[in-house]
Amino acid sequence: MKLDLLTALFVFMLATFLGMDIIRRVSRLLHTPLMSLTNAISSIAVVGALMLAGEAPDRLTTWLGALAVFASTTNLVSGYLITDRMLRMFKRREAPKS
Amino acid sequence: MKLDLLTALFVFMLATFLGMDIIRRVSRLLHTPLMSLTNAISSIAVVGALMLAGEAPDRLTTWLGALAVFASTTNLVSGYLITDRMLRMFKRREAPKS
Amino acid sequence: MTGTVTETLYLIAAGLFILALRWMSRPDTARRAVAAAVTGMLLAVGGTLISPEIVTYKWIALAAVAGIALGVPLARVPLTAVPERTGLSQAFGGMAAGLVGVAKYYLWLADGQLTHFRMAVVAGEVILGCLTATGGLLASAKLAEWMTTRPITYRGQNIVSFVLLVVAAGLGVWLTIDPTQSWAFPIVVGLALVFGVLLILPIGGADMPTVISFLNSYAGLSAVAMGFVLESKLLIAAGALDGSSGFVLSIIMCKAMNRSVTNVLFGAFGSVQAVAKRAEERTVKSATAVDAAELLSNADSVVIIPGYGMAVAQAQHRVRDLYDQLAKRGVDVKFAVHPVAGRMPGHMNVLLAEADIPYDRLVEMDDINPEMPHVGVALIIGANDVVNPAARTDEKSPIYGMPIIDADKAQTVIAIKRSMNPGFAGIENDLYYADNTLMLFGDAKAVIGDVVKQLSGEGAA
Amino acid sequence: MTGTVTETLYLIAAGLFILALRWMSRPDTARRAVAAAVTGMLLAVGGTLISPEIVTYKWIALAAVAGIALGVPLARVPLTAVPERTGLSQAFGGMAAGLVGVAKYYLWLADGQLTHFRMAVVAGEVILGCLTATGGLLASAKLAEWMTTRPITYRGQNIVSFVLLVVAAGLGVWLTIDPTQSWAFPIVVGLALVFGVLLILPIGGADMPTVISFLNSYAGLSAVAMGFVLESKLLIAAGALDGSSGFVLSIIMCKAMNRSVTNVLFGAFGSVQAVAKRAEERTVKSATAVDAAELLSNADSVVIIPGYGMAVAQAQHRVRDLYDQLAKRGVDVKFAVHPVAGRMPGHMNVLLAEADIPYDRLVEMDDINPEMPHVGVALIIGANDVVNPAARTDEKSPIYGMPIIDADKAQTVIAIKRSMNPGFAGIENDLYYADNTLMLFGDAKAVIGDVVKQLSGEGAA
Ligand SMILES: NC(=O)c1ccc[n+]([C@@H]2O[C@H](COP(=O)([O-])OP(=O)(O)OC[C@H]3O[C@@H](n4cnc5c(N)ncnc54)[C@H](OP(=O)(O)O)[C@@H]3O)[C@@H](O)[C@H]2O)c1
Ligand SMILES: NC(=O)c1ccc[n+]([C@@H]2O[C@H](COP(=O)([O-])OP(=O)(O)OC[C@H]3O[C@@H](n4cnc5c(N)ncnc54)[C@H](OP(=O)(O)O)[C@@H]3O)[C@@H](O)[C@H]2O)c1
Repeated sequence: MKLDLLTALFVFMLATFLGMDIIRRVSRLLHTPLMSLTNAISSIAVVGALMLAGEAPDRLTTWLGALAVFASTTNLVSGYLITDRMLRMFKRREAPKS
Repeated sequence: MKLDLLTALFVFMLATFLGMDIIRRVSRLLHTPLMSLTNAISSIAVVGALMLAGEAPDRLTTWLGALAVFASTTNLVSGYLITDRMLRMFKRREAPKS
Repeated sequence: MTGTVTETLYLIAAGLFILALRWMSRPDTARRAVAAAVTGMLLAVGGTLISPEIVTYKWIALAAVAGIALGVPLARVPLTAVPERTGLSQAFGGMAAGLVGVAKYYLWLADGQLTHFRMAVVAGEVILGCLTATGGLLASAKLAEWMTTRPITYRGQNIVSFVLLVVAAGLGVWLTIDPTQSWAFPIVVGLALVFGVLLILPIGGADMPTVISFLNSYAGLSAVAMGFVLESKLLIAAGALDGSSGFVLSIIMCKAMNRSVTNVLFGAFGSVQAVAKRAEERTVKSATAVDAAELLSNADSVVIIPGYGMAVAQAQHRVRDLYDQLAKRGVDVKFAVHPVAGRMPGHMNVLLAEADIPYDRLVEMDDINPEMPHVGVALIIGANDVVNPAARTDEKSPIYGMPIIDADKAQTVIAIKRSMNPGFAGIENDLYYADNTLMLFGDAKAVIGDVVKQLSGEGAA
Repeated sequence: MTGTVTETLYLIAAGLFILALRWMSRPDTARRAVAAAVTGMLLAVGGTLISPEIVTYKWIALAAVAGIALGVPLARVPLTAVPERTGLSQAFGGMAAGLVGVAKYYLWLADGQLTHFRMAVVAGEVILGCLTATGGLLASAKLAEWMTTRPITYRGQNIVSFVLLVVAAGLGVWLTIDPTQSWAFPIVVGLALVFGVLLILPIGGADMPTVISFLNSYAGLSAVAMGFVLESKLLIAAGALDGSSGFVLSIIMCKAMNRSVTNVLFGAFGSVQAVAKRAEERTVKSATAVDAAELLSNADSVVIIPGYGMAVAQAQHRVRDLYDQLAKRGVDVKFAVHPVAGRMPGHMNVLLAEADIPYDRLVEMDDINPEMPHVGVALIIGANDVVNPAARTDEKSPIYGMPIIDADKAQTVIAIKRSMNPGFAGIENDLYYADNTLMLFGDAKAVIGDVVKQLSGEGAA
């Protein structure tokens, strides 16, 4: 499944427009968790790192790959956990009162 | 530039989400011209029809292609012209008054 | 299939289409939207024409000239005919997709290149294209009233249509498994054409606007299917934009009518027998053009509520005259446009815009309703269901729950219609029997003409 | 590079990411957003792990365990440390992209597969990744106040940075033309790393929030570049979503500060020398916690305006106690959150949410301003620029034109801060000298604690 440059650009363009349109609608209330969520999503880079560390063609590549896996996993784990933690705090009203 | 199925689906998915997000924001005022504009845009089918009519591998294909070119060109021309005609009517205020 | 230059032009074209839709969201950027879309189209067509596979321009030129010859007059139809033009254009879009699909099928069949995958996408393209073609034509005919706008129904209709679709799809699947069974292909085409007709027959004239949006969605999907067949990202992207926009529009309309999508498509709702009989028994206050002119010119504020009847009577220019007369007298005139008033989404806005009524005078339902109790006169022109208070109060009413314009809350209501006949939903409207309502019977165009004459002083002569 | 199953999983993952962002737009669907994004991530990782190219899981497992070991504690930081965590996470994202780029470069170089195209995208990936890595680290350090938050500037700074970037890009272009010049590659890496530092050095602490959004955008773009290198649609799509969202957020913030993007990135605005000298000469009304408690409990309505100082003092839980005390007395308490108050976009909202303040009590600037003249007490907690009326009136002021919360229009203003020192913009605030303003000096957390003690009756003991 080779991806030619123009198709890649096509995907890039569509996703960029989409991102802009979606984000513009996000309530200001949620800008901080939004940022940590998009951050976590961009840790999808882990996919590329996994291939490198797993194909293991030579020592250098394996090491660089493993380091990249480490960096992205950190991002991924902390990004999702903290987003969820923040969102759990947003409550419309407290149960006891009103 | 072959396009494999999954890439095609990728493009389809992105464009569908994008279309939904954009249209939801369109002012109700403009729903009719919006419909004629999207209609005109979908006359992009002319591109496929042109290839058929121009490659002319055999009589049947050429004829079907030419018919398709005719249908899409009609769409294209009338769609853009009428959209523009409608939009020209939308005026915020009249120049003389207020 | 095409070179790098062509593909680059296609990429730019897709970007321009997206920008066009984005710019379409506000009236002040909308004109730019058309320019962007046209540029995109020109680039795409140009990119195609320069590709080396094209060996002859003869047929292209001929077909294009014919297309322009038909397209230009089609763009000049009166604006009341926009709905039927839209239906026609969807039919043409579906037709183009269907034709390309058929041509590709026979081409690949002859070359022995008809893989399973290709057969599957061609079948999809042909079915979608053909049903859109006949469906669009029929919808257009109903909207133009070239045929009855009543729902044409018979027992077991939904089952027949469904079976037909299943057979067509089944044959498509079979062809995919064994693409050499070429005898089945014309049958698929035929069934799809028939299915398009059956899909539209049971739908009544007043539901056509929603159907038109759905057909928009089908036309877009046909283009997508063509994109899969021709392996073109541009077709897929542009088609998907069209397809999703049609879908979102239909959903918006269904919500504004408080009906479900399935109810619109398969419900054959609003049959005529539902008309209530007791209409004559209650008293109605009838007024003359002179009374109306008097009331309107003495009001502080007037809200005009146009409906389907104004579109049918093509009364928009008279309405404009009325607006001028009242504005001259210092009356604050606004237009309250219900989302499903008229014959297609946003149609009232275009008609009023055609009559040069500035669009900042058009107020959406949600914004005008809180103001209604302070309004002097609500002038209803050929609207009925969209101002029926039963939607708010009568749980048994078929329109219960549909958001309406609260005309009944205005100090005085003047309603222009030809008779006491009900509107699309076939139910009575208590508003017309209310104490503060005056009926002004007659054709909207004629009646408003009379009122304007009174106001301009001609009537007195 | 990968099989059909993997590609299908990638497609679904991309769809889930899009849904996640859409659901993130409202608090009531936001939790679902995280679930969707996590599912997408698991599918993508799973799809990668099953692909046949992967021959050993040893290093992967090791690195993943280490990543989890660091990631879990990083997610447990106090919420006031969210900005620096974000910076760190961007640094890690950039690092991953940079490392993959470097590895791919040497791999292709050894195999002789380094085409011009590949070299170009690898250069792009490495430059973007490396500058994001060091930039993110530095931003994080500034936000955590591990180093001075003052802008570090020197003459000709912008020129030096610019030359550096041009040299790096130029070397990248040269490598693209002649990919065998492998000595230049480490230099590109080094220059990109240095450039990341230079980019952040001149930016002051209070501008960091905007910079953090920009870095988000760069981190996304690094992922896009990695997608181009690895020919992965998923990486391109997910990266582009991240990239564009960071960009849109930065624009939103710049607009809320009425500053241009270039001014934030290259302006080194708000230097300390701008502090006005005449501060001491004017009279200020100072109040005690007792006075404040009295005023607040007697007011009909109180609007609390939190700012950077509340975040620094970590006073949100005390603010919550205050809210409870006042609500118990029937006072209508609202929170007016300025978009650029706090240390990153939306940060005030998260802090207040952390203290369990229901989010429907948080009102946006545009909604609260029309109400301000009817408000009894405006309680400003560690905010300054966002309530400075000079933004409305003084054309010469550096913040002129920035939208502010109209605290000055409230009947009484109580402002909590430690001194008469100015805020980020380094300018005096006339509001604090106004007749209806009472200053309550001290650390926000301590002062509010005192007020709460008064209200709860403990203070009297
Ligand atoms: N717009 C859309 O997109 C859309 C889509 C689907 C369904 N619908 C449905 O269509 C209906 C639209 O509501 P509506 O209030 O606009 O229309 P309506 O309820 O159908 O009422 C239209 C009224 O106009 C009067 N009329 C017809 N011709 C006239 C003429 N020449 N001069 C004066 N009056 C005339 C009719 O009464 P007389 O016969 O007594 O004159 C009729 O009562 C709703 O029920 C809606 O759910 C609309
Ligand atoms: N939030 C963002 O995303 C963002 C991004 C870029 C720029 N900015 C800029 O940052 C500024 C934000 O405005 P702002 O009103 O929130 O903050 P500000 O104008 O910087 O003022 C903060 C005030 O808090 C006080 N303070 C500091 N520590 C305190 C403590 N422990 N207890 C009590 N008070 C304390 C300070 O006065 P004392 O020293 O006298 O106590 C200071 O005057 C704006 O100029 C904005 O343009 C914000």
